[in-house]
Amino acid sequence: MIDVLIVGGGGAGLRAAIAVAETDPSLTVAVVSKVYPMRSHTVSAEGGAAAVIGIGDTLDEHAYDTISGGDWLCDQDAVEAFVAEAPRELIRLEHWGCPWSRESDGRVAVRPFGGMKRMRTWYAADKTGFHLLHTLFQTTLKYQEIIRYDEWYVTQLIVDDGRVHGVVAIEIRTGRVEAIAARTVILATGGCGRVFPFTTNAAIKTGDGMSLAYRAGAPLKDMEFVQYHPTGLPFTGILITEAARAEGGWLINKDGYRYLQDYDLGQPTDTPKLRSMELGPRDRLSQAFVAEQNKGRTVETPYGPVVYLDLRHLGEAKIDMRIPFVRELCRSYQNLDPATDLIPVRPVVHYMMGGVHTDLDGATPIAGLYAAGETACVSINGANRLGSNSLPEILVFGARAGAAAAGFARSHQGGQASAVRSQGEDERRRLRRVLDDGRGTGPRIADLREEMQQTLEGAAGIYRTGDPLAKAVETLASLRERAVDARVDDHSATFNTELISLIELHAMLDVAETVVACALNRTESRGAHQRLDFPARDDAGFLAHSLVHRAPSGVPSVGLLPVTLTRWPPGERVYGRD
Amino acid sequence: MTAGAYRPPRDRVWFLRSRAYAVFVARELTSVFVAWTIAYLLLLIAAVTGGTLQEFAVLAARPWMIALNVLALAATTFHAVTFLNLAPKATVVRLDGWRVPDFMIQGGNHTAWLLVSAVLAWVVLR
Amino acid sequence: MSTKESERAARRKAAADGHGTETIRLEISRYRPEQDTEPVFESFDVPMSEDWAILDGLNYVKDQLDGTLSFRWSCRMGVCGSCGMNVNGKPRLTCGTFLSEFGRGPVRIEPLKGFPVIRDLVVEIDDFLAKLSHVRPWLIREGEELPLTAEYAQTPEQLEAYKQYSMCINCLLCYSACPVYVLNPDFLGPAAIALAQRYNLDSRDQGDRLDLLNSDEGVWGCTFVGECTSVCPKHVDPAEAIQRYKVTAAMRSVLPWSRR
Amino acid sequence: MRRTPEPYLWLLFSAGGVVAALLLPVLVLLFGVLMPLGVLDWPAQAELAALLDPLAVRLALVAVVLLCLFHAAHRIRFTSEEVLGIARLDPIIAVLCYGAAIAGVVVAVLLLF
Ligand SMILES: Cc1cc2nc3c(=O)[nH]c(=O)nc-3n(C[C@H](O)[C@H](O)[C@H](O)COP(=O)(O)OP(=O)(O)OC[C@H]3O[C@@H](n4cnc5c(N)ncnc54)[C@H](O)[C@@H]3O)c2cc1C
Ligand code: SF4
Ligand code: F3S
Ligand code: FES
Repeated sequence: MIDVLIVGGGGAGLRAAIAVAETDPSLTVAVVSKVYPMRSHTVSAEGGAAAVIGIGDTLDEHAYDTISGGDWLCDQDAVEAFVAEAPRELIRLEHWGCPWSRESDGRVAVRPFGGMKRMRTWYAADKTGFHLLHTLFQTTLKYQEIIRYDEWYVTQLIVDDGRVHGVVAIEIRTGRVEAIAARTVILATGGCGRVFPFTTNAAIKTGDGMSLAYRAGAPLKDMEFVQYHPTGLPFTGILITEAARAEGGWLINKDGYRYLQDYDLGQPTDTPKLRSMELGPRDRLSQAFVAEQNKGRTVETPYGPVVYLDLRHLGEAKIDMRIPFVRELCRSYQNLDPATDLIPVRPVVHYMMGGVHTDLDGATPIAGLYAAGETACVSINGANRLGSNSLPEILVFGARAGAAAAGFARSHQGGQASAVRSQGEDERRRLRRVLDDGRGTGPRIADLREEMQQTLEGAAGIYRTGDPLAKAVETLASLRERAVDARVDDHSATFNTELISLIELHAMLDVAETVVACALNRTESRGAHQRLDFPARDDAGFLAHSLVHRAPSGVPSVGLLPVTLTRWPPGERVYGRD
Repeated sequence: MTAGAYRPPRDRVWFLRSRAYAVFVARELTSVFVAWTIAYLLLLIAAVTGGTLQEFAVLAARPWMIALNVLALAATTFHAVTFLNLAPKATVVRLDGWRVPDFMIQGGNHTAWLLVSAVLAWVVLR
Repeated sequence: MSTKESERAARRKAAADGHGTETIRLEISRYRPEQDTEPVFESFDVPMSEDWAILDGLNYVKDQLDGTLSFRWSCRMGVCGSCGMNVNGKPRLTCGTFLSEFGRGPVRIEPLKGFPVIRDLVVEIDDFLAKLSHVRPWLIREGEELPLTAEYAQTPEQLEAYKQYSMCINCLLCYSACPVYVLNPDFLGPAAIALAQRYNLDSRDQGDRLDLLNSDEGVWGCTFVGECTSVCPKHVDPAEAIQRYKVTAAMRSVLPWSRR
Repeated sequence: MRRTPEPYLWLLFSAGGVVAALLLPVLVLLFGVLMPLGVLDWPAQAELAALLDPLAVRLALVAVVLLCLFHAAHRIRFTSEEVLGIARLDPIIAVLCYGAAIAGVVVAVLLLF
């Protein structure tokens, strides 16, 4: 019997595992991950992690930037807890060996970031997530008591009587399906960018945890809030980090004009100005791109319209010093050198503000089930996450969920052995059937996936309207039916990636349905959710989270949950004006 | 460990699979000629101390002997170049945090080689 | 228009123009333990596109031609380390190796050498993970910890001293390229030693990994073939890390009182 | 901690590599190629004998022989194991290789003293 079973070996999952091991070494803690932990998507994060350390900066300012950045949809108690604990988490990581970039006197260095009024983003050159994840992973190796299930894929939560009792998982290498009994489960499965066709997200970001919780009866929250990052490379969707702009990069349209000045984001200055122009929030920047496109001021390429990110004036030395990975990526994947060439960029799906609904300790409404990281929605990101808030978030709430789960495991005797056995058996039979029935006909997984992605991009992109959203509901429903008969060629038990793709497709369809349902229900525009048919923010009707349950019929049912306000009444989002 | 995992048999000619491997093996095999060169020099010393330099000179002038020594020259030179070039890998020099670039260390090594060679030749031939 | 669509459109247009119908042949090593006793090659023709990496070709095969092909990948931006394979005999990251590099092809794609093959292009890497744990890749401190209000000071120069070795993405191309490891899997190997050095050279680390590294399976197993460094996509230079530790280990053996 | 002789062997190997690199090419060139080919004349027996006379020179020569032979022995040991895939025979191969090197050193000492 495992005391704390963590699904996911990314930043949130590993931080939770260490928290459990440190809270109480007598507890057994396991990390189940569909890829080796150091392959998790946290590894791709580039720009940095925000936490107040600088003199002159205050927790309140970090909180205010976050709340206004989130268009007042953040739960302010959560934000306050977040900004207070973030510095300690980043220092802890420093103590574990994270190679943070430094000032010449040996202190940790900080850089500016979009939507932040102060320089408070810690960074490790432009491979922050990579260093953070490897530091965490290597640190977990110190704790013998952390059991790892590497390349195991969780297909189901075992829930009985309102309480979680474990998970069912496939060992990908052997095809073995196993029910793992656990007193508590923490979902730390990351985001779901892959429901869209053009994304910075890795192949593994298929929203599994959201789907697992949703199917088990836990609500998802704020699923309509999908972040487009303004600067992705066309074709691959590889991210060019916001740090490129923080270091002084400019966004220019086809006329070489710094177009952001036309969108109430301030006036161009030579050196970057905080909360202004290129350092505005991501939702506004991506929306400005669409406006430019409509004015015909973007550049057409085979991979869609682009604008340019201009780093040439930074010079080779600064680029190599501060953002070497940007240069490496541009050279390897775009065949250009940012020191001498313009980088073509376009908005790209990047981050999920929504996720599994939790409280401040990561607890979901199902007893013993917790969630943390991008898969969760504690509501610190509101309607638009600020760059560099996610990495500290996975640490702060990973640690909190770990500690809370450890507490729960200690005070609750486990379990329902019978439920574990019978639900495990059912799931094993279901998966066997998929393999054995072996349809050589039916629609291809890849085609269904692509149709789902196009549907989402079409209906739930940067701008949305009611009719296409309503149509998307139908398309997704039909996709779900067709997915039942999807063609499976691979009947092998050994490393069957086609079976995994199929399960992921089903998870993504769950997530896609909730995104569309929430977007349809929210008849206002706020942050990353912009309705052309309801262009104004409506605090009277929608200063509230969307809470979506799976109705008994299997369709999403959306309700509202008021936002928690503490000290910051809703106001206007002001950028570039002092 | 997975039962069904495939473990390829040992590749007997791995060193022919890439140019880099072949160069590596060639580099290592220069050591045979290093040993030979020492043996040859010991023979020379024996001749000098034993007063049989004439006979040694005759032996040394045999075509196969010259051929062998030309090979030895090529091999020891190859050894010298590769060994001196690889030296910076083991000896990273930092001055004030600034890492002395490899090419400088290599340049220094090769200069030393030339100097030593010149001095030796002068001593022997003067 | 979305990317995929426009990409298709571009391809269709090129095909209509008569010079875009080009394909390139991928010769892919297949191993299905339930049916094969040893790997066999299978050929697939995939569309030739300037922008496609090998990985895009493999995904095309999986999505459109044969759903049973198994391989690992995730980030497709050269940082997760999961897509290493042998491409035309050399270990490469397939997300960062472009089809255009291979002219008219064919391109031979095999699993990384030196590891047991689980299936198709998927190899077993548990051995590396065990080795990684073995070298104690975490910051070792003696005595009291600083409180969580202050960081250990580390100057940019001190950071520079180990930074390069911290860039390892655990892709294992270096193990695959190292003949010593392929012949003798007990050899600790390039990446694990580089990571040990990453901590040894960190000014905050007070530990000692001499007992692990100064052994026949540790640094002394390496005969400086140097291929680990040539194939490393992240310029970690494990060969250098190992040679440097040889000097350290030798000095500490001769002068046991010397510190690292 | 298990003790291993490798660090000492490696130090000898490295020093031998440097000595061999710096000294051997020019010596083979002179005594093995140019003089036998008649491009240069052989020095007189007495001259060479005089060169070998100082104790320091003789000691240095022994050192050179020792280092170069250990260098060669070390490399031959590993290369043969790698090329032939016989690492499990390492103890025997090591004894053979280093034994031969020691024999060479003994010969040098006998010749020079
Ligand atoms: C390109 C890029 C750059 C970014 N840059 C920044 C930045 O500079 N600053 C910042 O603050 N944020 C950044 N972000 C966001 C941030 O990186 C992520 O939100 C964060 O890393 C998510 O971490 P996580 O631990 O929640 O999930 P992940 O790291 O995605 O980990 C998910 C884990 O869950 C496992 N898993 C998933 N499903 C299953 C299943 N069914 N069974 C078993 N295991 C499963 C996976 O194997 C994986 O281990 C960036 C994101 C991207 C895409
Ligand atoms: S050292 Fe280089 S090649 Fe080896 S695993 Fe690390 S990144 Fe890959
Ligand atoms: S290839 Fe192997 S032998 Fe050493 S230098 Fe690299 S580890
Ligand atoms: S897919 Fe991540 S390194 Fe290639």
